[in-house]
Amino acid sequence: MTPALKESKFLQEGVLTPEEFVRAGDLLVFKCPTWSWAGGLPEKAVPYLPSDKQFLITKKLPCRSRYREEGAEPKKGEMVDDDWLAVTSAIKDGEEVIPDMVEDKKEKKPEVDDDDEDIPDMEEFDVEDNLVENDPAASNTVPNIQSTRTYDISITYDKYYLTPKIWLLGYAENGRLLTPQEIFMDISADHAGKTVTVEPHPHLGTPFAYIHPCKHASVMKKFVGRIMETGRTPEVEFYLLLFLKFIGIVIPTIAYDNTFEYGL
Amino acid sequence: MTPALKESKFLQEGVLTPEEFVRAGDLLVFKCPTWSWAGGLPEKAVPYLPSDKQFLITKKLPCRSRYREEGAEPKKGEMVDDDWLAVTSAIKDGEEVIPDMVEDKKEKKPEVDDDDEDIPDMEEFDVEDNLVENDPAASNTVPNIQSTRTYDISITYDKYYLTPKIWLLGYAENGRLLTPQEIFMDISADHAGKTVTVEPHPHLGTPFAYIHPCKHASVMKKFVGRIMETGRTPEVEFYLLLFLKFIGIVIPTIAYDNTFEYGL
Amino acid sequence: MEGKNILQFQSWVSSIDSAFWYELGRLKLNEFKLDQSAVPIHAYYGTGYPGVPTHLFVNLDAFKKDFKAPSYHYKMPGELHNTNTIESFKTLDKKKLSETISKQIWEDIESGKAIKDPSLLNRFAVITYVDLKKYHYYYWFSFPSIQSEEPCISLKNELLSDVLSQSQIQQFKNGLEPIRDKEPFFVLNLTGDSVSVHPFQEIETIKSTAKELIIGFMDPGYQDGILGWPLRNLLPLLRKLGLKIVKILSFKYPPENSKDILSRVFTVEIGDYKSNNGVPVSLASWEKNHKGELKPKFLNLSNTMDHKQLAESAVELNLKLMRWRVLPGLNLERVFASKCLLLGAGTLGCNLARNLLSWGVRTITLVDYGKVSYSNPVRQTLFCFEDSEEGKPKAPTAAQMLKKIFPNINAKGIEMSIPMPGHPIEEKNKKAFFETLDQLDQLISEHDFTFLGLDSREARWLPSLIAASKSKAVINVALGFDSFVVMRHGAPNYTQKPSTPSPTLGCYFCNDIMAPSDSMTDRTLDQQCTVTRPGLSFMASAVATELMVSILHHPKGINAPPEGKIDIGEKASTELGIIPHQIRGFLTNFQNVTLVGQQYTRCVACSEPVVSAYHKNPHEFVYSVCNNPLVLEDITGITKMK
Amino acid sequence: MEGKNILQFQSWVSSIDSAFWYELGRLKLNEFKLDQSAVPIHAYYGTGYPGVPTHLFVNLDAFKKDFKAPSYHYKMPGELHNTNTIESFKTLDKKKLSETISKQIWEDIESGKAIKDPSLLNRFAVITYVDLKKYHYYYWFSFPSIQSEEPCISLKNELLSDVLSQSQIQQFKNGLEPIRDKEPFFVLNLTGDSVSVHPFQEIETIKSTAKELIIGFMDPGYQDGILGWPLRNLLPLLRKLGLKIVKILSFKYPPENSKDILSRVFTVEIGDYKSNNGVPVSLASWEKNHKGELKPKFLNLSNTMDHKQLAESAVELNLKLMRWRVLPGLNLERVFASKCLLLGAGTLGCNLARNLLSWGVRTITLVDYGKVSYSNPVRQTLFCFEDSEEGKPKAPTAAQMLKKIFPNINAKGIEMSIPMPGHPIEEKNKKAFFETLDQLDQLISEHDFTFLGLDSREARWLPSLIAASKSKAVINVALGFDSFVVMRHGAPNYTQKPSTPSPTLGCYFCNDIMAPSDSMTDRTLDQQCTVTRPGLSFMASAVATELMVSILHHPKGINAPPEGKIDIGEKASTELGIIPHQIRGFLTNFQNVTLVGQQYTRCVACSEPVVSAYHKNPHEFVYSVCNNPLVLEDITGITKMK
Ligand SMILES: [Zn+2]
Ligand SMILES: [Zn+2]
Repeated sequence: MTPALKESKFLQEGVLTPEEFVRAGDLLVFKCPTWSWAGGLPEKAVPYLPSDKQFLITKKLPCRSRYREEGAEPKKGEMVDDDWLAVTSAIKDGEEVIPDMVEDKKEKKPEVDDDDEDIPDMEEFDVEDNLVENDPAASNTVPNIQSTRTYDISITYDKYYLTPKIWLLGYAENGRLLTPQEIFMDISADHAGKTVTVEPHPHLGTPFAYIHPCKHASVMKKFVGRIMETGRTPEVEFYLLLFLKFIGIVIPTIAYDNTFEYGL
Repeated sequence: MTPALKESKFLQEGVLTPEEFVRAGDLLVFKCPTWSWAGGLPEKAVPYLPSDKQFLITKKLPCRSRYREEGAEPKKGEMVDDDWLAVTSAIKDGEEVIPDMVEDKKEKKPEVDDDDEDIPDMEEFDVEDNLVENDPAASNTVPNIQSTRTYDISITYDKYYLTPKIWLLGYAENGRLLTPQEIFMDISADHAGKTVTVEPHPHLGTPFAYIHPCKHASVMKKFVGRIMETGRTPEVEFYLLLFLKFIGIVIPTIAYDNTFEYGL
Repeated sequence: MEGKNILQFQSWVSSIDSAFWYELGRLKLNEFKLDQSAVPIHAYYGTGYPGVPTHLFVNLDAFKKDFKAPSYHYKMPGELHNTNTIESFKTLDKKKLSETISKQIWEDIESGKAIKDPSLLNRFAVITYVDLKKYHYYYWFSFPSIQSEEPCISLKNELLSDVLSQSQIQQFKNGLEPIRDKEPFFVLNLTGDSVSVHPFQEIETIKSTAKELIIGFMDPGYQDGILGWPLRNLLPLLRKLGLKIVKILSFKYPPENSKDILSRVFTVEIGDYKSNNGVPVSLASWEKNHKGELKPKFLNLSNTMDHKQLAESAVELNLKLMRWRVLPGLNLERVFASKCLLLGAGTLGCNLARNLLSWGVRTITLVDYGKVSYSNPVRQTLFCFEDSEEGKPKAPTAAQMLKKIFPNINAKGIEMSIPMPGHPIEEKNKKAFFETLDQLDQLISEHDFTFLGLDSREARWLPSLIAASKSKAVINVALGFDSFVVMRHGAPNYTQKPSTPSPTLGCYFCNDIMAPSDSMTDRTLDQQCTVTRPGLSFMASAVATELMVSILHHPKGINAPPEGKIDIGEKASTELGIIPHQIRGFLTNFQNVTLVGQQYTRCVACSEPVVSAYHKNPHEFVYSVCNNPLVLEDITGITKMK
Repeated sequence: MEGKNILQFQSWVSSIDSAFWYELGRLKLNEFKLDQSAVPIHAYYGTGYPGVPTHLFVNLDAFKKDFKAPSYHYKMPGELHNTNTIESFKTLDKKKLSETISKQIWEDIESGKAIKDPSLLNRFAVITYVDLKKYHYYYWFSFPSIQSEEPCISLKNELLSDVLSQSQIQQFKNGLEPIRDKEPFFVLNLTGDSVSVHPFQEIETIKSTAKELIIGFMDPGYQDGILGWPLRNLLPLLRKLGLKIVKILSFKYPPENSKDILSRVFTVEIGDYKSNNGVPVSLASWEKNHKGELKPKFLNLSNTMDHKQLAESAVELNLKLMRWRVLPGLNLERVFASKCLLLGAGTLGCNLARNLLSWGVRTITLVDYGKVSYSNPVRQTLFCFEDSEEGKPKAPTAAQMLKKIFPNINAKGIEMSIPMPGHPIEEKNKKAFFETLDQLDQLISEHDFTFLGLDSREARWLPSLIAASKSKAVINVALGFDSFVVMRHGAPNYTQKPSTPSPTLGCYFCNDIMAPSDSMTDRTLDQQCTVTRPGLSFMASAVATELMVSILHHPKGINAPPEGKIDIGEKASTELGIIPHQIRGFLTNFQNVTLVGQQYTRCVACSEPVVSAYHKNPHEFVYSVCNNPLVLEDITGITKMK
C-alpha cells in the first residue's frame, strides 16, 4: 500500500504494477523517442492502464544479420555479452540446454517467394510514363538499410506475470511479413522456438510473435541484484530500460535501440 | 457355425442371432396376429434383418390399471406371479431393492391438462349440423375400453446384447401420448425408472420408452433353465413368446396378449 | 343370444402413428406445399379380441403407392385432404366429401368392381390440418356407408361351433389358412358335411352352385353381438347379388382355443337399397372424439419432441444403472442436487466440470477472468479452436459448452478476477473490488462445494478463507509437473458456541507459514505456464469429483474423519470407499498416496484470527491483505515467531 | 563537409501497420462500400537516427478525425483513394491527383494558412486496392512537392556544435523542450549569445525583429547530408516570406550525448518558385518500391491470417515449455509423430483422444460402429447433444470434433464393427467380413500404438491377435465399476528366427483359459451398460496416454522390461518415470497398483499357435473363430487340458 512496498516488489521480485509500468514507459518514451505509447483498438483497452498508454511500440528497427543462417548450426552464445549470458544461463542453473535440432530442420528455406513476379496482377503494370520525373533533389539511392529485415517491437503489460511482455513483428526486405520460422532465425538459439510463439497482439488484434513472460520477473530480479551489488539501487522507472537489455540477449540481432544506456 | 451351436447359445446364454430373431418373430406373428412385422423407415433399416421384418409391433393394447397410483406407495410384488418374481429376484441374488423414493416424489401429477378445453382453436368449433345423422346401426356406446390408457409395444433386435429390446408408446385416455413419468406408473416398482428410458425408436424415429436389455439374456437363460428342469427343451422359435412372459413382470398392467401361453 | 334386432356396427376408432405425422409434415414441406388436393392413403385393421379394441390404424407407410398391410391385417383405401389453415379445415364441405366417397363405393358395387377388390367397400376420407411449428395435429375421419331403406336385421346369432361340427370347423380352418393373410372377405361353401373356403372374388360362381353358403369377414369388432364396420358396405353388395337373408361369419382370433372361440355366425336380413339417380342414400359417419362428441381429434406431439427431456432421462438411466446393478445405497439424488462452484475455468475447471456433468450434477458455476487463447483448447476440454480465434471469455464459453453437451444443465459462467494478496488495489477501483468480494462471498454461500482449480497459490487464498468462514466444503486441486494433489479443506465451525472448535482438517495453506504473495517462486503445485504433464488434470479432476461423491455418502459429509490405507477385509466408511483428507498422485511411478494434515492454528487462510478479521470487516480486511500480504503474518502471529 | 551542392531530400519509405489494413477492410465493408471518394487520413513520422530509417508510418488511428501522432512524432495530412477494382487502381489519373494536392499546398502557402499549420505542407495522397478475400493489399503513395526553377543549393553544412556555443546549445535544448512534442518546425532567434526557440507560427514576428534566425525542423532523414522530405515544401514558404539564403537546422535525436550529436545546420540558397496561373510547377513524387521501381507496393497478409498455423505454434510452445523448464530429455517430436489407433470411440476412446491431443499427437484414427445416443455426450467427451439428436456415427463425429478443437490434427473416424468370436458371420456377409478384416489388419500396421477402448472382452480379441502377429504396441484399457486396468501388451516377435522367442509380457487374454465368446458373463472389466463410476475413464485414459509417452522414452520402447514399485532414491528407467506392465486403479481407496503378468504359451490371443494360424490364413481362421470360438481352445490345446 505504501510506495515503499511497491518499490520493494520491483527490487525483490522483479515485477511491477500497472502504474509503475506507465511510469517506466513514460521514461522510455522520453529517453528514446523511437518508442511511443499507443492506445490500440478501443474495444481491447484494459481498464488498469490509461486509454492512450495501453502499450509501447517502436517500428521498423533494422535487423542486420541472421542469428542463424538457414541450415547452419546455431551460433551459441555468439554476439552475446558474457555478463548477460551469465544471467540467462542462471535460469537453468547450469543445465545444458539441448539444441533443438528438429526445430533446426524445420527451418528450411521459407516457401514464400520473395521475387516480385508473384505479386498478382502487377506483371502488366507498366511504369506510367507521365509519372517518371527528373528530380535531382530526391535522393535516389535505395539505401542499404532497406535491404535488411526490420522489426516492429511492442511492449504490453502482462497482468498475470506482473511484467512487461514483448511482441515482435518482422518484415522481410520487401516489406512482406516474416513467418514465425523466419523470426526464429533472428533469435538466440537458447530461446528460439522455446520462448517465442505467435498470437494476436492484445491491443492491435494482428498476429505478433511474443516472448513468453514466465521468466521475465526472475531474470529482472537477478539483474536488479547485480546492480545492487555495485551499491546502486535502481528506480522502478528504469525497469523498461533494463528490461530491453535483457531482451537484447534473446534477440541479439535487432538494433532496437542504441541510446538507452546513457541514462543508467 | 453349426445349427447346434446356435441353439446352444439360446439355451446356454439366453441370446439369439438375427436369423433366430426372425424365426421367433414369425412364430409370434403367426400365433398372435395382433403382432405384426414392420419395415419402418427405409433409411433406418439394418442389413442383418429382412427389410420388411425389421421389428415387431402391436398396437393399442389397453392398460386397465395403474401399477402405482399417483402419490401412492409402490405396491411391491403385487400382481406378479410368484414364480416369475423368483426369476427376476434372482437378478439381484436376494439383495433388497431400495425403493426409489425420490423417483416417487417426482411422479407428481403430470402437468398435462387432459381437459379438452386446451385443444387450441377448437372451442369455437361447433358441431356442424349437417353432419349429425341418425344411424341406428352404428354402435354409439363409447366403449369402456376407450377410457383406459393404451400402449403400442414394439420389439427390435439389439445387436449388442443379442437379445430382443422392447419399446413402449403410451396413450392417455384421450389419445394424447403419455410422458415418461406417466409410463412409469404402469411399470413394476422394481423396474420403473431403473430400466426404462426414452429414446427414438430405431426404425420409426419417434420417441418410445424402452426397457434396458442388459439383463434380458441372463433372465432368459434362467427361464430356459427352469423349463429344462421340467424335462422339456424349448426351441429358439419360442424365444419371443417366453420373452413376453418376462416382460409381463416388468409391465404387469398391460394386457398385452392373452393368447401366448397356448403354444408352450 | 338370439332375437330380431337391428344389426349394429362398431364405429371405427382411428389410431394414427406419430411416425405418420412426421411423414405428413415432411410431405407437406417438400411435396404438397400449398396444394390441398386429395392424396390417396391407406389404413388397415386386424381382427378383434375381447376387450382389445382393434383400431383402424394409419402408419408411416400410409402414403406408399404399393401399400401392404402387415400380416393378418387388411387394408382400406382412403383419401387425405390436408388443409393449409385451421379455417379451411373448419369450412371444408365435409358433407359433400363423404357423399362423393359413398358414390364411388356405390359405383364399385354397381359395376362389380367391388367384387374383384372388396377393400374398395371400405373407402374412407380423412381431413387434416398440421401446425408444423407447434407439432399440433387436427384430424377427422369419415367412414361413409350406404344406407338401406329399412335397417338390416340380425335374425340369429350363434357361436360358430353351434353352426359347424368339429370336423367342419377343422375343414374351415384348413381352408382359411392359405388366404387368411390376404382376404378380409371370404365365402364358405357348405355341401353336406364338407366345408370349403374361397376368396370373396369367387362369390358369383359359388352362389350359383352352392347349396348353402356363409359369407365370412375378418371382424375387427371387440364387443359381442356388435359387428365390425367393414361388413356394413358388403351388405348392399350382397343384396345386389340377390341375397336377402344371409349367414355372416364374424371371424375373430384366436380360433384354436375352443374356450376362446369368438367367431359367431349371424343370420342377417338385408334391407333394400335405393339409388337416387346413381347417388345412394349415404351416411357420412364422421368419427367421434373420445368424449363421444362430433368433433375432430387433436394431437399435440410437442412434448415427445422435447429431445432435451429425452436426453435427461437417458442420462439418468445410465447413472441409475449403477444403483440398480451394483450399489443400492448410491444416493444419486444428493449428487444431482449438489451445487458446484468451480473457481478457474482452465485445464482443471473444464475437466472438473466434465466430471461433474458425467455424475449428473445439475448446477455448475464457473468463474474465470481469462479469454480462450490458441493453446487452450487442446487441454481445456470445453473449448474449441473457434473460441480461441475469437478470444472468447473462458467462464461463459465453458458454461455454454456444458449446455451444448447437456442442454438441461444449469451452468453459469462468471467473469471475475479473484482478488489476490500482493496484487494491490488502486484507490479508484475500490468500489468495484468490494463488489467482486461480495459476489464471491455470495457464490460460495450459494453452492455446496467450491472447487479450487486456480492457477496460482495466492488466488486460492480468498476462496479458502471465505469457505472457512462459512464452514463450506472446499475441494482443492493443484498440479505439479508430474504430480497432483487433491484435498478437501477442513470446514471449521467458528460460529458455533463455545468458540473452542474441535480441531479440523487442514486447508491448502495450513502447511505454510508464509503469506501467499510470492507468485513467482511458489508455483510448484500450481500451474506454471501449464508446465504439467497433460494427463494430470484428467486424473486430478476425476479424483476430486469422485472424492466429492464419496463425501456425499458419508453421514458427516465434508467433516468425515480422514481415512488412509485400509487393510484387506477392513470396511471403508462409505459404500463407495474411503474418504481421505489428501490424495497425492505421482506419474513417475503411477502411485497415489493418501495423507492427513491437521489444521494449523496460525494458518493464514483458515485459522480463527483470520476468519474473525474477515467476519469483522470483510471489505477492508481483504483490501488490506491484497495491498500488503504481511498483514496476515501479523494477524496470525507468524511475524512474532520469525 | 562544405560545398555548393544541390540540396538533396531523402524520399519517404512508407510503412503501414497491418492493423491499418484490417481497419480499412472494415470501413470498406461497412462504410465506404463502393464509394471511391477521397477519405482524409493521417500519417506520421519521427526524427532520424543514424542507420535507423524513420519511415512514414500509417497506423490504425489514421482514419480518426482527431488524429494525434504518438509522442515525439509528427502528423501529415493526406487523402486516401481506395479503388474498387485493380483496374481502377491502375487507371486512376495519378498525375492529376498529385497536381491537385500540389495546388492545395501552393494555395496554403499563398494564403498563409501553411504558416498557422505547417503540417499542411506535407499533404500526401495514397491510392489503395484491397482484395479482402485474399488479404492482398496494393498501395501507392505520392508526396507532391513544389518545384523551384533552379535547384536549391546547400551552401554550407555544419554540426550544430560548430554553429552554436555550448551555452547556446543548452538554451536551445531548454527552449525546445516545451514544444518538441508538438511542432515539426520551429524558429531559433539568435540575439548575441542568447538563443530562444519559437513555434514556426511566430516566424513573421520574429523575422521582422530578429538579428539572426535559424529555421529548425524535425528531420526524419537518417543519412548524413541528406535532408528529410518535410523540409522540401517549407522552402517555397520561406521564399515567399522573403528569405533567400537561410540557415536550416536539421534536428535529430539524441541531442544529449555530444558524441552522437547529429543535428546539423545547413545554409541553403532557396531557388525561385513560379506559379502558372496559380498552378505551381509540381513534382508528383510517387514512392518507389523496395527494388527502386516506380510501381505500387504490395502486401500479402494471408499467411498471418492463418490462425490454424498460429494455434499450432501456440500448442507446441506450451508443450515445449516442459522440455525447456523441467525435462530437457523430453522427446516431444517422437510423441508428436506417434500414430495412434483408437479402437472404440466411446467413453474411453473420446478421453484417450483428448489426452493424446493434449500431448501433441498429430495422427489419431478412431474406429467405432455405434451412433451417438442421448446418454453419451455427458461421458463421451467428443460429442454434443446435437450429435445425439441426429444419431451421428461416433467415429467420424469424434474425429470431426478433434479437428474443431485443433484444426491441424490428422484425425480420421472409421465406421467399423470389429469381428468378434461368437458373433457368427452369415455366408452372404463373408466378403464384407473379409474386407473388414483386411482393413483392421492394415490400420494396425499403419499405426504405432493401438489403444483398446472397446466395450466388451471379445471385441478386444482380434486386435490383440493382429497386433501380436505384427509385434505392434497395444495399450489396453478396461473399466470395472470402481476400478480400471491399463496394460501394455507384450509384443512377441514371431517373425524373427530362430522362432523360439524370448518370453514377453502377457496380453489381456493371457490370464484366461477361456475363448472370448461369452459376452454376457465376463464384463467385469469391460463396460457393462456403462455401469462404471464416471471418473474412471478420465483416470484410465490419462494413465494409458502417460504410459505411452513414458514408453516412447525408453530405448526398448514397448519391449521395456516391466517396472513396479521403486524405492526412494532408486532411479526409474526413463526420465519420465517407470514403465509398468499393468496399472490397476481402485476408487474405493484411491490407490493404484502395478502388476506384471508374463505371456501364457496357450493364450487364445497372442500365443504362437494362434498367431501362426492367423498368419497362415487370416480370413478363414478369423471366420472360423467368429462362428465357433471353441476353435481357439482346440488350437491352443486348452481343450485337452479341460
Ligand atoms: Zn488452513
Ligand atoms: Zn496373450
